[in-house]
Amino acid sequence: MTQVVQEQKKSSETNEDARIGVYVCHCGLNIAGTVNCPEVAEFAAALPNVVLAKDHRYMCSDQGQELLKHDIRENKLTRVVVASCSPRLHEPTFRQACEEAGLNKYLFEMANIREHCSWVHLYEKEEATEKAKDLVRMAVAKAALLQPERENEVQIIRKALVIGGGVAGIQVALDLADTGYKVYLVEREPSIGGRMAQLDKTFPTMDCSICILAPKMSDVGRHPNIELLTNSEVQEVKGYIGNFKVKVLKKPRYVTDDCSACGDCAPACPITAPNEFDSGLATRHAIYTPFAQAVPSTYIIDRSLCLNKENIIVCDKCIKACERKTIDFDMKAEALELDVGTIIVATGADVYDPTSLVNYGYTKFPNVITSLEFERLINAGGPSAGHLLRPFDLRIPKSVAFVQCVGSRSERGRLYCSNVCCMNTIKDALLIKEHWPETEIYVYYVDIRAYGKGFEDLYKRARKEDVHFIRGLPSEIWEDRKTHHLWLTGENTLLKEVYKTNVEMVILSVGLEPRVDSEAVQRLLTLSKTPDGFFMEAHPKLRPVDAPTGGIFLAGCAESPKDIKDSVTQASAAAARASILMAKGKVTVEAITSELIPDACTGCQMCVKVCPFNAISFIKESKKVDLVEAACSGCGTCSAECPFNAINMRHFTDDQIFAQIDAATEVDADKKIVAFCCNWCAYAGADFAGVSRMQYPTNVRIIRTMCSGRVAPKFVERAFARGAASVLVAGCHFGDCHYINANYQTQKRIERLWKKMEKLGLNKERLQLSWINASEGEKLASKIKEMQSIVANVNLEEIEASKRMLEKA
Amino acid sequence: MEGEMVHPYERFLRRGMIPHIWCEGCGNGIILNCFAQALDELNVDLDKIVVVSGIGCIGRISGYTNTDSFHTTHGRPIAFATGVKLANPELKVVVISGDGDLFAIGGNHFIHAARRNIDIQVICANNFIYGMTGGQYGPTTPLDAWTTMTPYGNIENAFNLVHLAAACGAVYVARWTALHVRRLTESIKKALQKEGFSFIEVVSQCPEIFGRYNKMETSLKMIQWFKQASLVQHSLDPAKAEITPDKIVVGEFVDIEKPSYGRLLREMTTKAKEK
Amino acid sequence: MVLMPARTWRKPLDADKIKPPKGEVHIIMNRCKGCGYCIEFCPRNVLDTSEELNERGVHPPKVIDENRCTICGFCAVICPDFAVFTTEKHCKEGC
Amino acid sequence: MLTTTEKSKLALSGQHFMNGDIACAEGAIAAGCRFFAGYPITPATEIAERMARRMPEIGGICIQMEDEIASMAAVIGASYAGAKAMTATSGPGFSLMQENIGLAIMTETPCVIVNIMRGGPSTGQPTMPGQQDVMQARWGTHGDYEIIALAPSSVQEMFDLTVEAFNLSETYRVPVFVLADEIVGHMWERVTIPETESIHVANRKKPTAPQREDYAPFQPDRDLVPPMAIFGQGYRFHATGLTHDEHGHPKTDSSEAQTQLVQRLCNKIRKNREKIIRVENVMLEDAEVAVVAYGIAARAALSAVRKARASGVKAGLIRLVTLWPFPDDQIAKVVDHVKAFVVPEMNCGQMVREVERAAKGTPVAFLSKLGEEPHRPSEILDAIGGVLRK
Repeated sequence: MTQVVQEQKKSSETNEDARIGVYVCHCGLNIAGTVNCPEVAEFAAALPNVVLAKDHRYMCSDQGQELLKHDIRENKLTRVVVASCSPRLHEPTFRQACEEAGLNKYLFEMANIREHCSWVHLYEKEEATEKAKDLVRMAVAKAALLQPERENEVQIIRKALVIGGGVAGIQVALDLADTGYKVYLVEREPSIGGRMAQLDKTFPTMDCSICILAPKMSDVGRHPNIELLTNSEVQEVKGYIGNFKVKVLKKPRYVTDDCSACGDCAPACPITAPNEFDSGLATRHAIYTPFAQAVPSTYIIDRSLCLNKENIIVCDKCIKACERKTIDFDMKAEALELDVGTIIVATGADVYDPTSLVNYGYTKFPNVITSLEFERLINAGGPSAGHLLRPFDLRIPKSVAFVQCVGSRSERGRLYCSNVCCMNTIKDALLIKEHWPETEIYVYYVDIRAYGKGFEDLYKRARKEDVHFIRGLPSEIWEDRKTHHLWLTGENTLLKEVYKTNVEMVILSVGLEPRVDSEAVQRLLTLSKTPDGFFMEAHPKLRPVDAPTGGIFLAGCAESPKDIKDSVTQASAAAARASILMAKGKVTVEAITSELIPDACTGCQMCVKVCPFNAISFIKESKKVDLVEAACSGCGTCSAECPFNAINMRHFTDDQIFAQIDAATEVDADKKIVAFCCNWCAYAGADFAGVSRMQYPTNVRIIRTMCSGRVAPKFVERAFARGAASVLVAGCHFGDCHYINANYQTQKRIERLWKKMEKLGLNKERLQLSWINASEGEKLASKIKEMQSIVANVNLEEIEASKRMLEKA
Repeated sequence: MEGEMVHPYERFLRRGMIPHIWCEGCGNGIILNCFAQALDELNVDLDKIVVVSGIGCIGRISGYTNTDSFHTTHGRPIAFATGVKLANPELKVVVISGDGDLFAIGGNHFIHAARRNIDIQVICANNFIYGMTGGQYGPTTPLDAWTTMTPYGNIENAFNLVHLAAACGAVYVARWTALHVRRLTESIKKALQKEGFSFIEVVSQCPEIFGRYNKMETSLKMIQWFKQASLVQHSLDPAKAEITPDKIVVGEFVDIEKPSYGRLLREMTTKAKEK
Repeated sequence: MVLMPARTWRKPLDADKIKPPKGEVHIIMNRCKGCGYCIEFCPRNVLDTSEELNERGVHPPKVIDENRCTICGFCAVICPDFAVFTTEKHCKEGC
Repeated sequence: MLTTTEKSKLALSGQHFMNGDIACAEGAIAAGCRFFAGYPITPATEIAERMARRMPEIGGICIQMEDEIASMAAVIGASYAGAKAMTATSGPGFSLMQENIGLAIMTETPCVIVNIMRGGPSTGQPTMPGQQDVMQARWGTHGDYEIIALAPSSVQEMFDLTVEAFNLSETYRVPVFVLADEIVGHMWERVTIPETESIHVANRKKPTAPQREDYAPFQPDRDLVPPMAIFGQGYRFHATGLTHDEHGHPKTDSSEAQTQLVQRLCNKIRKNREKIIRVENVMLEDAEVAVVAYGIAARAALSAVRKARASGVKAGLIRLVTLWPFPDDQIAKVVDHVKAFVVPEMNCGQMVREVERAAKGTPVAFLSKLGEEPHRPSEILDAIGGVLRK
């Protein structure tokens, strides 16, 4: 460990009381493998206000933190900069260290030289090192201007909302309720139970799915702490961690709770339709209960099928059939308002619909079924009373073929592995063998993934029972017109030979995919998605069940395809995470809010118009605005909008950001891209690019703001005035904005700037605007690449011109 | 589809009286139909039920029900029914009559029978007009409506019948349109099983007269109006149960328990006998 | 959770066992006054106006698709003239 | 079922001192009346009040309706439900009742209407006597018809004739009027109420038809009176104020039906007039002057006739007990030996026209009296003298 201590050289532009310590982290070889850390430390030491600069193997390690604390005490450091990974990962760690050493945590700043540097410039060591220096220079510049802040505490309502009543939702609800918290479990369907209720047996233990689920379901129904809201949908979520206001629409069942589920009504109902629960293989009536063990057991009327429209009762068969007089066609939907402290998203997944894979002939050939249809067929409580009947002639097939990865791991479906299909097929194959040992079973696969506890044994058993596993999916399936048997052809990639097999039934082992309406849920809760479309966790390793938004957690297949065991595990984890918050009863929220400077305010009310949280209002008497900091979420768009610098954005002040810009453009400005990235999407996207080692040019300097709405035109102008070749402003997609709609202001401002640049005769191309979400690292990388041509094309005259024109601004 | 088959409600209809005299699409036929269905479903002893009606189109209904029945003078069915019910409490006495009969000429009898809580069921076919006399305005004719007596539009305010009935102390008050046949039947059943004075208003279409005068020339147009305008609001304050061109509030507004006049009379009589 | 794609294409295995009741519509031609309520409000569009005139000179309803009738019986209760009613068809072959 | 003590309350057999209204009420009860509906009006109110006390004792019903229209309607309803029913009123109320009296006539409803006559027209003199409603009783409601009206002239008769009124109405299915005047109504006298057994009570004819299908509610027997079924017996019949056939089905467009029905309604009274009519003749056999009187006037007439005889004048009295149908024959019978008739009435001349019609040219002297004071015997005596002097 080299150490460079430099005698503090006073200079005019330095901040008197700023005594900054800089620590450059090697992160093993993650950084040091590319960036010359000692050199960076040396460079840092020479920066204004820096009283000491060190490099260290692992700053996040205990020694690292101890070192930091020690120095703060010994050298009376008043500011600390750590150059290592993303603040989104370790800022909390170092902030805590500072606090422990008696330094206000807002006097800490981070330079992201891993995700934004070493990992994305693996092969350009010098440039990466230079960039690292710049990043540190920027951090130090900002650090010098940091102010201590006081965080205020918010109470946490000790109630939780669980969205989705599948096995994950059920587990979360029970765990939280047992812990003693009030839980609202919102389920869109008439009954809880979800996918698991549809399954026959579970792998690898082969126990009956509903048998183990039903008791949990009824526990939910009975639990004094759980308010079960089935046939209900979340319509609006407002508020913030610990204090969510949730609007739930409880749709009418048209059957009152007095229903004893005697079932007299259903046979009386003249309208029938395929039962969704049985994958359409069994019939239900317009008045029905989805399945025997449904919770609540109360029947429900499907008004879309029922003959009775509007308020005219045309058919009263069910009314007549119901002895307890529980049918009420006048039931109205209820709009409920819930106050909860935490929200757990357990909305589950959809099953891939293979119809589009025409070569497999699903919906064309009756005897080609999906694995979910199979579950209902083999289930004793199912439409065929457990007899595996092929749909065409209701005969028990003598031979069946399973086709794996249907809709998974393929350009023609979903790119990812759906995780459960292999084991599910093995389980199904064994079930068939158990009932009809003579059946010939072929499994066409790409890889068999039997990674879990007890999985391999099950796989072995299947092989022992001589289930034929053939590597290589069929290229086509077609039907024999006479027998309605099916032909499969493809290549056995192990034997390198073409197969042509004839079986009596084919089971397509379909994958899982995000809910069709996951978009809606995402908007509702301002969640992020990973490229596969499932909801993104706050950190893939360290915060796997937290959503990026405080107070919201993920459980089950909503986060990614997983089997029952994993869903339950994750559910309990989510419950634990939520409990921690609620047990504390309060949480401190970042002091990053805006503050009004009344003397500067002219009462123009520009800020009032742009504040997404109505935190600012105009006071007639004073002819000035009033800013309620408690209501402020800290996007900073007001500050960006204010023409009179009357609103100061804490921890992201104009001066601090100007300082970062100046630092970023101190050397070779004309080769550089200054990028403003919002904390939640674009900056996270850049992190994601780093984690995924997506390479892109080194000439970009990213400045983090909480929201792209914080980016004031003057920042962009300053960058150009400082001679930057190009500027990128990047934020969340519309609708994803963590501050409701602040990014619409970004759009407006950039458009204004483009107009201005045109007026001034500047090439507006040099200013780029891009919407990049947390999972779009690829998009960010390619954006930077694409901008290279812009950088290349700006000549010095142009840069000088813009300097001249924009300096005054 | 062979026509010879006997209509299931034939047994509730007086032999030789059907087809009735009412016009095509008239709501009265539907009310008769619902009444028959209610008797069928409750399986009432037809020998123990008396249907009393007044004057007007619907007044003929007592002639069509296969029960003891009486077609009284204009406005007097409730007073007559009071006599019947008191003289023989075993009998179920149902008054079915029109808005003019029950609330104009007969208004006095209605309010007092309701006040006394006489144990009878009153079903009012409200067609907003005097149909049989050719379309004069009545106590329920909406403001501005055209009738032969209001050639410049009606300037009288209409009664809100359910509000009136509730205010007078009826123990059961409901309003349906002639399109809400199932609910009407249910209400009739409820009323028949209830002790005390119950009132059911049936907003009923008179296409021939009211409809033609007021831009609803066909029975279908009138009943479509019911479909579009009707709004079910159970237990709403009957004062708010309005009937306007675009809103007909229907539902059950009152359903309370209160000793009937008959019960109190019997109690008083026993006391008197002991003396 | 949406349990299956909204589009259901498969014929339920028990489709032959659980059959909606089949109705038989009876029209008493000469009672009909032609209001058309039964035709208008039949939830299954079983009825339509016939071309022929009855004794009263109106067009009574005619059955256009009896198989759709579920015997909800609304035609019977909405008919002001007791001219139409339904009964359950007792299934012989082919229904 | 009534207990013996309750039975004993039915007819208060024995000697009583009561007024005409009370006697009327007791007569009704003795005749089997179990339903009274009325509306307060002087001078008939005491009847209602008596009923209010007595009916509950004997398991009958007494209700005060919202007006006389309702009272009359309720009475008809009660009668169809099988009860013997009555209402009592005076002029103004009697006018209101005319509508449903017509209904009672048309639907052949047995019922009794008591009118304690007071001074009219309109509100007139509520506490003063009158005999001004006798023609209204005959022609008060619209259309053609025959009714029966009785005129008691003593408190005892208030009892007796009320019983009689019920018997007639039950027998002929027709509303029967008891036309008393304020004096008879309010006068206190001794009344003898006979033993229950010895009070003759007639009841309406019951249908003989074995079952509903054979029963036609308005199919008359030979006496032109149809047997009467009552509600709840299973006959499920229909009655209407419209012109109807023997089944009670409306017949609004057949003149034949109209003729048949209205003729019969009249004839069932006309053809039975002998059985119905009652007059009291005093010293009439050789009378040269016959005083024809009813109600309170008949009392003065009787003493006038006695006084005349005492002074040797051959005077006699025809007291009309039945006003309607009018006893033409009883008048006609005496014209051969009677030189003149004297008719005292507390009106401006109503029954006198009937007497003139029946007298076939024999001179008729009319004595009118209005207001508080009834005729004095001397006035009638002078009149007798007057007609003889001519």
